[in-house]
Formats: sequence, C-alpha cells, structure tokens
Amino acid sequence: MTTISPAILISMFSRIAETMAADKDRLCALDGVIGDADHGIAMDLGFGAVRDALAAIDPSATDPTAVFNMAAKSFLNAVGASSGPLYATALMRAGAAVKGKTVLDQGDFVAAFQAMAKGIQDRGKAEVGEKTMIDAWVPAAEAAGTAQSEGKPLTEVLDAALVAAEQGAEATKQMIAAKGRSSRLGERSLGHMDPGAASAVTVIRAIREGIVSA
Amino acid sequence: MTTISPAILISMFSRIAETMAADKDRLCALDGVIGDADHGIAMDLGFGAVRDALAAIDPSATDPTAVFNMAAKSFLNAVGASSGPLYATALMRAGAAVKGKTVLDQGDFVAAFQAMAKGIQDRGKAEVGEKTMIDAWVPAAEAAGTAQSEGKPLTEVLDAALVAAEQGAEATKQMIAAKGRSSRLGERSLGHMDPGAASAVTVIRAIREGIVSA
Amino acid sequence: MQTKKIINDGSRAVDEMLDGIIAAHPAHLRRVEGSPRSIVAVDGPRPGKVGLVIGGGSGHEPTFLGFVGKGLADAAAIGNVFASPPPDPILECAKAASGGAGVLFMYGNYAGDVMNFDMAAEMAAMDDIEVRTVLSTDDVASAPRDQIAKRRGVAGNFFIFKSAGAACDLMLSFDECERIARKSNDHTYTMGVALAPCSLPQTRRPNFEIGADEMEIGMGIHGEPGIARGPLQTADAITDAMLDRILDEMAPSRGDRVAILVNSLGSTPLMELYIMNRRVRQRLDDIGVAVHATWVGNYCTSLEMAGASVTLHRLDGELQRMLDHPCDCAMFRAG
Amino acid sequence: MQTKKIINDGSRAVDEMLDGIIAAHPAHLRRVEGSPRSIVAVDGPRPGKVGLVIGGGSGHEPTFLGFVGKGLADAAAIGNVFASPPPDPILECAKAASGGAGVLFMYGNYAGDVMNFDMAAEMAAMDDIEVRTVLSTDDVASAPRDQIAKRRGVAGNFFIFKSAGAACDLMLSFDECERIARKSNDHTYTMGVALAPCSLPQTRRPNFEIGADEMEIGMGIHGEPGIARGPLQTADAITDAMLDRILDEMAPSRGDRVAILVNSLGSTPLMELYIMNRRVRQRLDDIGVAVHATWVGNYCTSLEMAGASVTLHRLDGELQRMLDHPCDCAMFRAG
Ligand SMILES: Nc1ncnc2c1ncn2[C@@H]1O[C@H](COP(=O)(O)OP(=O)(O)O)[C@@H](O)[C@H]1O
Ligand SMILES: Nc1ncnc2c1ncn2[C@@H]1O[C@H](COP(=O)(O)OP(=O)(O)O)[C@@H](O)[C@H]1O
Ligand SMILES: [Mg+2]
Ligand SMILES: [Mg+2]
Ligand SMILES: [Mg+2]
Ligand SMILES: [Mg+2]
Repeated sequence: MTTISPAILISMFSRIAETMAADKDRLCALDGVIGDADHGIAMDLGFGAVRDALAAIDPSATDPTAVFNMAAKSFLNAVGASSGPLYATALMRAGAAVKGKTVLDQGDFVAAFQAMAKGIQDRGKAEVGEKTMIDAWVPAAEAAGTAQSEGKPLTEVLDAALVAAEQGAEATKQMIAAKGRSSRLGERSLGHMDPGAASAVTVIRAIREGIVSA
Repeated sequence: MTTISPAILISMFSRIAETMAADKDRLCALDGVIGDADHGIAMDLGFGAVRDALAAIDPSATDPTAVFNMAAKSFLNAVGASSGPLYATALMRAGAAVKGKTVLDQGDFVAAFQAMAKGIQDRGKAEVGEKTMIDAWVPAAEAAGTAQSEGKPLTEVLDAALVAAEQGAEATKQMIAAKGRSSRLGERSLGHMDPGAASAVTVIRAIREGIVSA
Repeated sequence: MQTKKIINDGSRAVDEMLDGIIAAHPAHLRRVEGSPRSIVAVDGPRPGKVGLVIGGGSGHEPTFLGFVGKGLADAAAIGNVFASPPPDPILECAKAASGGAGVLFMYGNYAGDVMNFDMAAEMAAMDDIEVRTVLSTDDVASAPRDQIAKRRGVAGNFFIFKSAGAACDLMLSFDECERIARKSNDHTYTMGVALAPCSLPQTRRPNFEIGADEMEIGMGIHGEPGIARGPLQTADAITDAMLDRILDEMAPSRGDRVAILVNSLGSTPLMELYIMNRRVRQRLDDIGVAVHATWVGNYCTSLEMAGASVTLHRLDGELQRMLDHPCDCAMFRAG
Repeated sequence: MQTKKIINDGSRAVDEMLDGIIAAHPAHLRRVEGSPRSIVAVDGPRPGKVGLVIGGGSGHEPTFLGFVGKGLADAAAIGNVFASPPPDPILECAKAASGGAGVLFMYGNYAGDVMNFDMAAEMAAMDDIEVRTVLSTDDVASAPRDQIAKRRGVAGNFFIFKSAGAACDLMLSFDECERIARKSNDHTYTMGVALAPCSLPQTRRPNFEIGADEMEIGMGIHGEPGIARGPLQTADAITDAMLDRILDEMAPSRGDRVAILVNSLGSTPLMELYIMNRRVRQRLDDIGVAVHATWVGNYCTSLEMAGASVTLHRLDGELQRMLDHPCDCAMFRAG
C-alpha cells in the first residue's frame, strides 16, 4: 500500500463507523460520569451518517478532498453537539490539506491526519491538559509527524499515533476538565477518562486499521 | 362494667386511634392491591382526629350522643374519601341511637353498635357480598344482636361481633368487588382482602378492647 | 427505602401546596375565609350566573385547582391526596359560587366523591342553594359500555368542565348548563396507560407494583388496575390500543371534528406525549376526522406516576363554541 | 434493564416529537420548508423587527419550542437530545427570523451550542444577516462569581428570552434588544436540585447514578454534577439552600421586586413545586422583596429527571415592562 484512493478512504470511514457503533455504550457511560451521557450516541450517529453518505457516491468519480468534505458535512448535520463542529472542522481541514490530489501518498495522508488535530484545536480552542479530545489528538499528530520525519513506513507512523493517543487519553484521568460540559466539575472530574479523548483513540485505531488492511 | 360513660367512650376512641396508627401500613398495602393505597392513611387520620377532638372536651360535661357526634364530625372533616362519609354516618347514627342517655347500658351500646353498621349501609348502599367494609360490619352487627338476644354479657357479645367481622373480612377474599374503587377490577380483585373490611375488624377489635378493659 | 419527595411533612403537604398556590396566583385564586381547602376564582362567581363547583382529591394537579377561573369553574374543593374532600369545604365552595341561579357540582365518578358531594348538596339545599350534579365518566377502560354509569372520570374533565364553565359564563339557564355538561361528558372518551407508580406523601412507598418491562393499559389515575397488563410496547402500538377502544365507542364518521388531549400522568415527558400525538393524528387523518384543537401536557396527573392518557372530545357546533369560549385560569390556556 | 419510555425508535424520537408538535400547534408553529429541525413562529418575524433565534438540544421541552411565538422567539433550532443543533438548521432559523434589522442568537452557554451557533452566525454573515449572540448564564451553581462567563444557562431562559422577545416585538433597535437581553441575563439567578436521573431515548439507561436517599444541589439540566451531594432534605431546607446562594448573588434590598419561576426538571410534580414556592415567598417576605409574578410548572426539563429549580428574576421598570408585554406561545401563558 503506497497510495490511498478515495475508495480506501471510504472503506476507512466505514470501519470507523463500525468500530464506533461497537464502542457507543462505553463512550456514553464515560460521558455519563463527567458529562451528559451522550457522547457515544453522537460519535455513532456522526460516523454512521458519514458511512451512509459516502456509500452513495461513486469512488471512481471523486477525489479525497470531496470525500473528506462530504464526511465533514454529513457528520456535522447528523450530530451538532460538541463533537459535530469539532470533527466536521477536523475533516474539512483534512480535505483542504490534500486539495487537488486524486490519490494520497503517505506524506499526504499524514498531512491530512495532522490537519485533523489542528482543526479540532482551532475550532474548540482547547489546550493540551484541559481534558478533552485534544489530549489524544495532539500527541497523536505529533507522534505521527515525528515518525514520518524519521522515514518510518505509514503502518509504523500510525502505530506511533495510536500509542500516543492511548497514552494521552489515559492521561486525561489525571486532569481537571477546563473545557466543555465537564469543566464545571472541578476536582470531581479527576480519575475519569474524558469521553472525547476515549473516542479519539477509537477513531485513530480505526483509521490505522482501515489503512493498514487496505 | 355495666354502664358506659362518656369517659369510657372517649378512651375507647383513643384506643381505636392507637390501633389504627399501628395498622396503617398494612391497610395501605391492602388498598394498594385493589384500590389507591390510602385506606390506612384515611383511617389513621380519621380516628386520630377523633381522639384529638375528644381530648379537648370535658367528659363530665357531655353525653354519649355528643361524643359520637363530635367523633363523626372530626372524622369526616379530617378524611373525606370513602371512609369519611361512611364512618361519619356510622357514628352519627350511633349517637342518634342513644339520644337522651347520659350513660349507656349494655343494650344501649349494642344498639349503637348496630346503628353504626346500619349507617354505613345507608350511606354506601352496598350489599353484603360486594366486597366492602359492609362484609365485616353487617355480620358483626348481626352476631352482636343474636348474642345480645341470647342474654350474653357484653364481653361475649363483642367477642361474637369480632369473630363474625373477622370471618366476614376473610370472606371478602373470595368476592369480586362491586362497590368503590376496586369495583372496576372485576376478577382481578379475587384473592385479596378488602381494605375497608380489614379496617372494620381493627375498629371492632379496638371497640371490644376499649369496652372490656374499661 | 422511602421514595424521594421535596416535601416537609407528608401530612401537611396538601395545605402547604395550597399556600404556595395562593401565593403564586393571587390574581386568579383565593381561599374562602375560614375554609382553607375551598378555592374560589377571584373573577368567577356573579349574580344570576349558574355556579360551577368542581373538586376531588389532591395529587392530580393542575386538576382541579388549575381549572378554577373566569369562564371555567368558580370554585374547587380540595381533598387529601387521592381522597374526596369532606362535605364542609364543598359546601363553602357552593356558597361562594352561588349567584342565585343554581350550582352545578361536577367531579369524577368515584364512590368517595359521590358520598361527600351528595352530603354537601343536601347541606346546600338547607341553605336554599339548589345543587345539581353531573359526574364525569370519560374513562372508557373503567367499565363496559352497558355500565357507563360505573365509569371513572379522568383527564376528560378538562373538556367536560370547560364546556360547563363556558355555558355558565355565558349566563345560560341552569337547565341549559346542566344539559351541556352532560352532553360534554357523553362526548368525551379517555383511555390511559401506566408505566410506573407514584407514591403518596404520607407513605412514600410505590402505590402499586409493576414489572420493569411492563405497562398497564386502562389503569386509573389512582393506580386502579386497568384492563390489560403486558410488556411495554412502542408509542404507536400503545396509542393504537387506546384509540381502537376510543374510536370503537365514539364511532366517528368521516368529516367529524374532535379536540385532543394527550395528557401526562406525571413523569412522562412532553417528548413522549408529542410522539403519541403524532400517532393520534395519523389515525384520525386516516379516517377523515378533523382536529379542531390539541392540548398536550400535564393536565390530570397522579403525582409522579409514569404514563399518559389520550382523550378525544367529539365536537358539534355547540361544544365547539363552549371550547372556544375564553377562560382565564392560572395554570394553562384554553379558548 | 432498559428504562421505560413511550417511544417508537430512540433515533427517531426527536423528529417524531416535532411531527407531533407541529400537528398540535399549527396556529403557533411551522417548520421551515426543507429544514425540519427549524421551527418558526407562524405570527413572528416581520420586516424591520430584530429577529430572535433560540435553540439547543431536545429533551428540555417546553424549552425551546414552547418559547416560539409572537412576542417571544421567532424561531428555534432543535438538536438531538441534549445536543446542540448543527449550524444548518440554525442558519435556516436566522433566515426565517430575519426582518432586515439584525438577528439575535440566544441560547444557554454550553460549548457545543457555542460552536454550532457561531458557525451558523458566520454563515449568516455571508448571507448579509448580521447576527449578535447573547448567552444565558443564569445557573449560579455552575461556576463561581469570578467566572460568570463559564456559567450554564438553565431555566432562567424563560425570563431572559421573554425580555428579549418583548424588546424585539416592540421594534426596538438591534442595540437596544441586545442590551435588554444582556441585562435580563444579568438579572436572572437560578439554582437547581436533582433527585433522580433521566435516560436518553437512544440508551434507555439512567444518565447518572445517585443514592436512594441522596440529592444533588446545583446539578445541571443534563445531569452535570453540581456543588454538593448529600442526604435528601425537607422542601424548606432545599429551598433555603438554593435561595441562600441566589440571594447572596442578587443582594436584594428591601422594596426590590422579582418574578419567580419554580420549575420541575421533569417528574417532580406540581405539589412539590408549590410547596417550594411557599417557602420562596416566606423568605422573600422576610426580607421585604415584592413578587410581581410567579410561574410554577414544567418550563425547562431534562426529560423525566426528578428535581426542581428556583429562578429569581430581578425586575426594574424596564424588565417588568418586558415581562408584562404580551406574548402568544403554544405551550404556556405569560405577559
Ligand atoms: N472546546 C473543546 N475542544 C475540544 N474538545 C472538546 C471541547 N469541548 C468539548 N470537547 C470534547 O467533546 C466531548 C463531549 O462531546 P459530546 O458528548 O459529543 O458533546 P456534548 O458535550 O455537547 O454532549 C468531551 O469529552 C470533550 O472531549
Ligand atoms: N359504597 C360503599 N359502601 C361501603 N363501603 C365502601 C363503599 N365504597 C367503598 N367502601 C369501602 O371503602 C374502602 C376504601 O376506603 P378508602 O381507601 O379510605 O377510600 P377511597 O376509595 O376514597 O380511597 C373500601 O375498601 C371499601 O371497604
Ligand atoms: Mg455529551
Ligand atoms: Mg383508598
Ligand atoms: Mg383515596
Ligand atoms: Mg450532549
């Protein structure tokens, strides 16, 4: 696998949707502890809508930017909530990062991946350490960048991203929430993993699997 | 004990109140099965109000009719519901039955007791067999009348009344309700004792104890 | 373990509630002096008008208090939770509502209410107030058709009291007011479903038991058992079960008009009620029955019981005029 | 075991609810063509008037839909349960509400809502609709006083939207409408208590856990943890705990005037709310604060959550005029 076609992206999104459906209850439960118990619903709904929208397009008559944009739009309109604008912005930025390409090489894909993290940060204005999905996405993007600059193959780049995301999500247990619903919890948010960070791990794992198995 | 003074009547009512308070939960539970779960509340409230009202009067400056009337009025105003008019009418009829007496002899007391049953029947228009308090009160009044005409002492008259009331209440388990809230239950009321019949037994037992121990 | 309630003392709950109601709605409601359980419309009774007195047990709020106001009931007598008021406060309501043209007593058909209101009517007669009684019997689940007089009055009171109140407000004769009240009751059909019990403030225990996946169709507003208990179904299936029975009784023709009330028994939220209303409309559209007006919300509750009821009120020109006649009550809007 | 709900399919619940609402209230509410989650007042928007768009997640009914009507909000954008609507339906509301004089976006201060409404505002700007945003932050329990901008918006929306809607209806300038909206928010103080959770239609599981004898003071309307959890107390003690905090912030003087909202979070019945209102009045009487008007009932709910909130809205001449200005909404009466 060296080039990633629109068809591969579409099947990658379909894998994310599948994984998220399986993870929905756990994410709702996590959100129930420090938020409003709906994060799994939002993520499942969002990526389910992405999958359904992408299923309707002809992979041979589209390009990666169009795939990401359609994913962004369908996610946003299905979800709203916090995750909607955050992931929609992430996906639009990914699309913008690969504008004009018909297929993606490894460098393109890593750029798209990093653009997602940047998009979430721009939209949500959260910093690392504020107990949000940023605490998984930013280290994951950084780890991917490092591995990429070290000349690692894409599989290992994404492995590194996943490990960093997992560690970042784990670290949110030690944080006091400063953004989103749980930011009013203060000390009571300690000890619990942020649901958005948890779902970021799920997304990144599914991306990795989608690309590796392509 | 051959004559029953207003003071004895007052202490008899106070015993009914005490017994009813202890029986409240069981009566609510019975009413919960075939009615609206409040019969214990009503009976406790009613006889509690009777006790409180009677506590305020001077037993040496009153007569049995006045005691019964005050009991009727305070029961009714505290309760309403079904039990309110039924027991208020019972008590007013008991008062009317002994009008003009300053103390009651055995015959007066039995007449008052029978008037109570008659009052409940007149007010509620229920027949024996319709699964109401009538199924305890009517056999009790009849048994008292029979024992009285056989020349039994008051203790035994009231013993006979109590036994008949207990049997009558027990028999309501085999009846299909035809009056009151539970009458819409049809067959589903089978197997359950009527709460009003159950509380009638409690009342009659307390009357017996109140008189016997006087 | 006791159920959770925001109360002080169970035995004071009704009186404290009334304190809070009078404090909240001074423009609409006042107490009869010396009779704290008798609530009168500030702007209600007037000479020559037939008085309308309603009442019953507490725990069904906004029934009955909420229905007191100009154009609806003149007074309500309030009992303990799920218990008829005694005759005294009813009598005081009759006196307060009397404008010399007669007083209508209207309430749901329950043995306790009948006994207490009848005693009050006798007492009112001694005060030269002529009282007539119209019982509401809208709960189609509570007795078969050949025993309509045994049926309970439930959420349909909303329409039944509304028509009678309008007739009174229009200064119609005692005969006319009574006729319209009876007709309105005859044109009102309710059926309910219960999912979870409530608990009384004095006992703080569930007033009936029901399985974690069960519902009871036809259950009464005091938890009186209904006609069938079974597994919880979808909103559409539940609504259909209720409408089947209601429509069977009402036997509407294409072109008929109705008003709808989808009522929460307490804790069933608006979301679920509106989902039910959607189905009611689908069914009525299917058979060509037009909907003149719809109310959705908490109108006749059983404290925090979970469940809902659907009422159809079949309109003709007269009942529609009564429904559209303005009224001014503290707790809702209508007409 | 799943919680009991009268629904068909959890993922269709919001849309089916909206179907039922539109069917029930055709004189008040209509959908924007092609945008089924954008609800507009039939009699609302008009040229030269500042438009008022509100919105947020579902599950709080009658918030937000119930507040759409002449004299209040022109349109509401409706999200999934407890989830902000996405920008598209908000944008459609802005277009429908725009009368050329600017559009106010008003909603509770939640991260998700802020992001979605801000995106919609940017999109509206591209359509030459000027949008300004006023967030409601009335929940005094949700952040300390030095971080007021972090506070959540809860039941006080009732008053905050009401004043803004009146200002818009009076055809005041965009600046004036915005000023009054901000001022109304600054004059509104809410505090809540939760006794039992609700469950989302899609999960059918309690959205938080709480002991059988516990309550949580300050809990948010989505089950966000509050400031203190402890054993359930009496109505007076609970009300006092909430009022202590509210009055501390409001710092009223003798002779001040307020309006009151005692709100059920869902399954707490009117009986308990009125018992609370009784206590609110006692406290206000004690400190010489006058009450101009009181609302009691289900105004901002969390599906079937058990609990209640108290809101005090401090009035001056202007805010009182806004509150008394007539409005005509489907689900309640005010003004
Ligand atoms: N400003 C933000 N920046 C980044 N992530 C955020 C921000 N606000 C919230 N989040 C993330 O969103 C998650 C909650 O998403 P979700 O439950 O879908 O939305 P909502 O809070 O609207 O119910 C949180 O766990 C957090 O990770
Ligand atoms: N018409 C009647 N005649 C005699 N007893 C009746 C009648 N109607 C009801 N009852 C009795 O009243 C009891 C219920 O009383 P209670 O629970 O206090 O009143 P409510 O039914 O108003 O809640 C029934 O168990 C029954 O024994
Ligand atoms: Mg959430
Ligand atoms: Mg009972
Ligand atoms: Mg009762
Ligand atoms: Mg949410």
